[in-house]
Amino acid sequence: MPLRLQARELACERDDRRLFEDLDLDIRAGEIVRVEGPNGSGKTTLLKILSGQLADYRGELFWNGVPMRRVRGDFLASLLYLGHAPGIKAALTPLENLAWYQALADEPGDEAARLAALEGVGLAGFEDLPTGQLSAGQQRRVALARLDLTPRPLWVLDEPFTAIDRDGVAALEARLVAHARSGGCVLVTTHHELRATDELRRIRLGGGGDDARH
Amino acid sequence: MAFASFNEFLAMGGHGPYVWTSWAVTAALLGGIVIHARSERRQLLRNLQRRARRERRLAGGRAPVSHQRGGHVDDT
Amino acid sequence: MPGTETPMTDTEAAMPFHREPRGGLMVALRATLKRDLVLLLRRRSEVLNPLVFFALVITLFPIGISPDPELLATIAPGLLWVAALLAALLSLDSLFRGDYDDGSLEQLLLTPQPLAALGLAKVAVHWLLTGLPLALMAPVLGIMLSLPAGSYGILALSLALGTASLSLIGAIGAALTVGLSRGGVLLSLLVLPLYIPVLIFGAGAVQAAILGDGVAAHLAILGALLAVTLMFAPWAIAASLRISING
Amino acid sequence: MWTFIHKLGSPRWFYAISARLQPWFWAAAALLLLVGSVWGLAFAPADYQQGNSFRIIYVHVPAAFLAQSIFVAMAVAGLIFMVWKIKVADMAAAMMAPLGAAMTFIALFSGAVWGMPTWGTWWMWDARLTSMLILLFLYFGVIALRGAFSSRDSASRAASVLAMVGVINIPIIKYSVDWWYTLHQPATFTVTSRPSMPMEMWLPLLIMLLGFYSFFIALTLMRTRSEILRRESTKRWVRDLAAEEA
Repeated sequence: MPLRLQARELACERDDRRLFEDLDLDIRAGEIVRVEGPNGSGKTTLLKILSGQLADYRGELFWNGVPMRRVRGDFLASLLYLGHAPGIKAALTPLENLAWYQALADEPGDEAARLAALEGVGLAGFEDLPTGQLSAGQQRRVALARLDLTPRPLWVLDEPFTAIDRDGVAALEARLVAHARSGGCVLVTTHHELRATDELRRIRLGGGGDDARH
Repeated sequence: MAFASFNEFLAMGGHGPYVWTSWAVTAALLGGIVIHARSERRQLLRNLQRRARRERRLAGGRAPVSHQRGGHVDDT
Repeated sequence: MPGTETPMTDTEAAMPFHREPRGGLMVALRATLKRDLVLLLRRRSEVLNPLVFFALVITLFPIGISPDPELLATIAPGLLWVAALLAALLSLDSLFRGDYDDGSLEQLLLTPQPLAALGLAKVAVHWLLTGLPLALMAPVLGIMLSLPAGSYGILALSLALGTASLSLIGAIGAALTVGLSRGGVLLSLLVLPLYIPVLIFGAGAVQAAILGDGVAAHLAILGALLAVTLMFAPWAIAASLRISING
Repeated sequence: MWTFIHKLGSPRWFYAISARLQPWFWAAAALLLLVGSVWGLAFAPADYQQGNSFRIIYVHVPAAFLAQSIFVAMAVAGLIFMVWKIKVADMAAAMMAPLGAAMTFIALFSGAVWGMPTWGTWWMWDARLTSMLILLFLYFGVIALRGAFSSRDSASRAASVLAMVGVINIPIIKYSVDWWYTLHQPATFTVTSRPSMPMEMWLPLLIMLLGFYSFFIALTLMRTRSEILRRESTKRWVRDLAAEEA
């Protein structure tokens, strides 16, 4: 599979604080990569760099063997990123929220697909309520519905399990594995311990012993 | 010389107060800026030296600690 | 190159999920316009507040200065313009704030579509729901300030043109300050000096209309200002949004 | 070319080279300002219209020139910082802003004081003074924006963008204010637009102008060096240097 995200000698320094340096990564199709590390070790920053949001790093990134700068548009078209904040508007209904993401992702506005995606995350019956009336977990599920709605090979998920109940966590974990098995690739940070599978790989950031510093 | 006497020079043909306040404020500001820049520099050097001394003491004869990798934050 | 594989030159190679872009920018733009319009219309107070503020400020002047119609008439063009400008400024802080807080802005940065264009769509909605209503409302307030007849049309037109520039310039400030918890006052400080040319030519147009001079030159300059801001502002907005989100 | 730019951009290299340049600029500034002041205050002939009050020109005009030049310099430094990621450029820009504001203040203050003997009032909405006032607000904006961010990297970028936006706007503001002024105050006497100045008046002005610019360069070099010490205080070479200069 030509799905491959590489980083060479990646280093990031924010306000004179070295988050990481000399980081070499090679992430391929069929992998779930969990980025681990204490608070403040730069997990979110690494995810932002690897999802092309942050340009403030040293080292080089390659997408399918080509320097990231040259294929940024192509890379973004294969990426689905979910950040700390779910990116869901409280005043819009789940359907409306998803419609916007569908359009941004260049998908045709197909209501059936949106309904199916919402049902897939257990939100059948909540489609037309303002999202603000849903619980935090349900709001995150709306965001997670994008995983099915806009199929993208590379998922970058920052703490996707936040606020999700136990059943939801199991379903999401199964979803990640299924995505990897079907040739996709998942990059994730989480405090939730992922079940060990063949697909799972770990990257550890930050030295030990300075957990409490930040 | 555009003035016949020193007093005339000070009077500036009746415009003395205006001319001299403008010039005085300018001179004071420029001077103040220079003094501030100098004291800022001295202060910075003092801080650096104080920190160097403290680190030497902490290191207790060992080689001075330079950088740690990872999420290291300086305490100062 | 790390790894052993030879660099791929053909990036369009068989990726399992890859599809050719379909609707492209227009679909994304239309969806963003629609979403922002729906959002603002659901929170009607955000649309109404600047209008009420505009009316209130205009009410203060006769009380603070004098109810004398003649006096009011001479200062009316400037008053109306300044008050409209402040009202437009008032609504700027929320332009990107909501999207910043709930993470949508992050997602906006990660679409394959140019951020400048999407930002422009958001600004367009802002103008449509603040600048344009302010322009339409101004003639009514003009009556209350005994604005001389014959200048009402120009007042509305100059405000409609001018507030478009104001929204664009203001959006740069809003984008720069969206990451700051108390960016409101700072936003005014950044943006107001940049508003001055628009104010000069906008109020000038109304004054010229009152004096019976030609207003074409004023309106042309307002249009030129709008063209220049349209050219530069979207890029500045995009750059500022990236800074605010990621530093 | 690239290596040269990055060498120039390295704080360490800049620190070394600026140490050698700095004394020359300080000397030039001191000399030019001294000569210019004595010449302008004591030797230049009085103006036939304004008498001796015109001697304010020797601080007003250089300050006004410098105020505008510093904003442009700040925007250029911001551009260099944004495009080539050269940190020294941003440090210099950060140090220029307060000086620029100070210069704008001097221009405004001397303009207002000059207004008293000329117009009989401390403040006139004269086109140039109004432009200067707006410039002062632009400086305040840049300084305030830089101070508002908790992350210095973000602050640097935001201030750079604002400086660039401002520099595009300065000519537009200037022209619109000029236009506005001529519309409202047709053909009054403006203090600073003088058709022809005799050489004896003009030369000291030029010397003062050069003196102000030398002062700006010298001070910016000095304060950028301080800023390097501040921002790079964890770097090894800075620590060694501090020990050396003890």
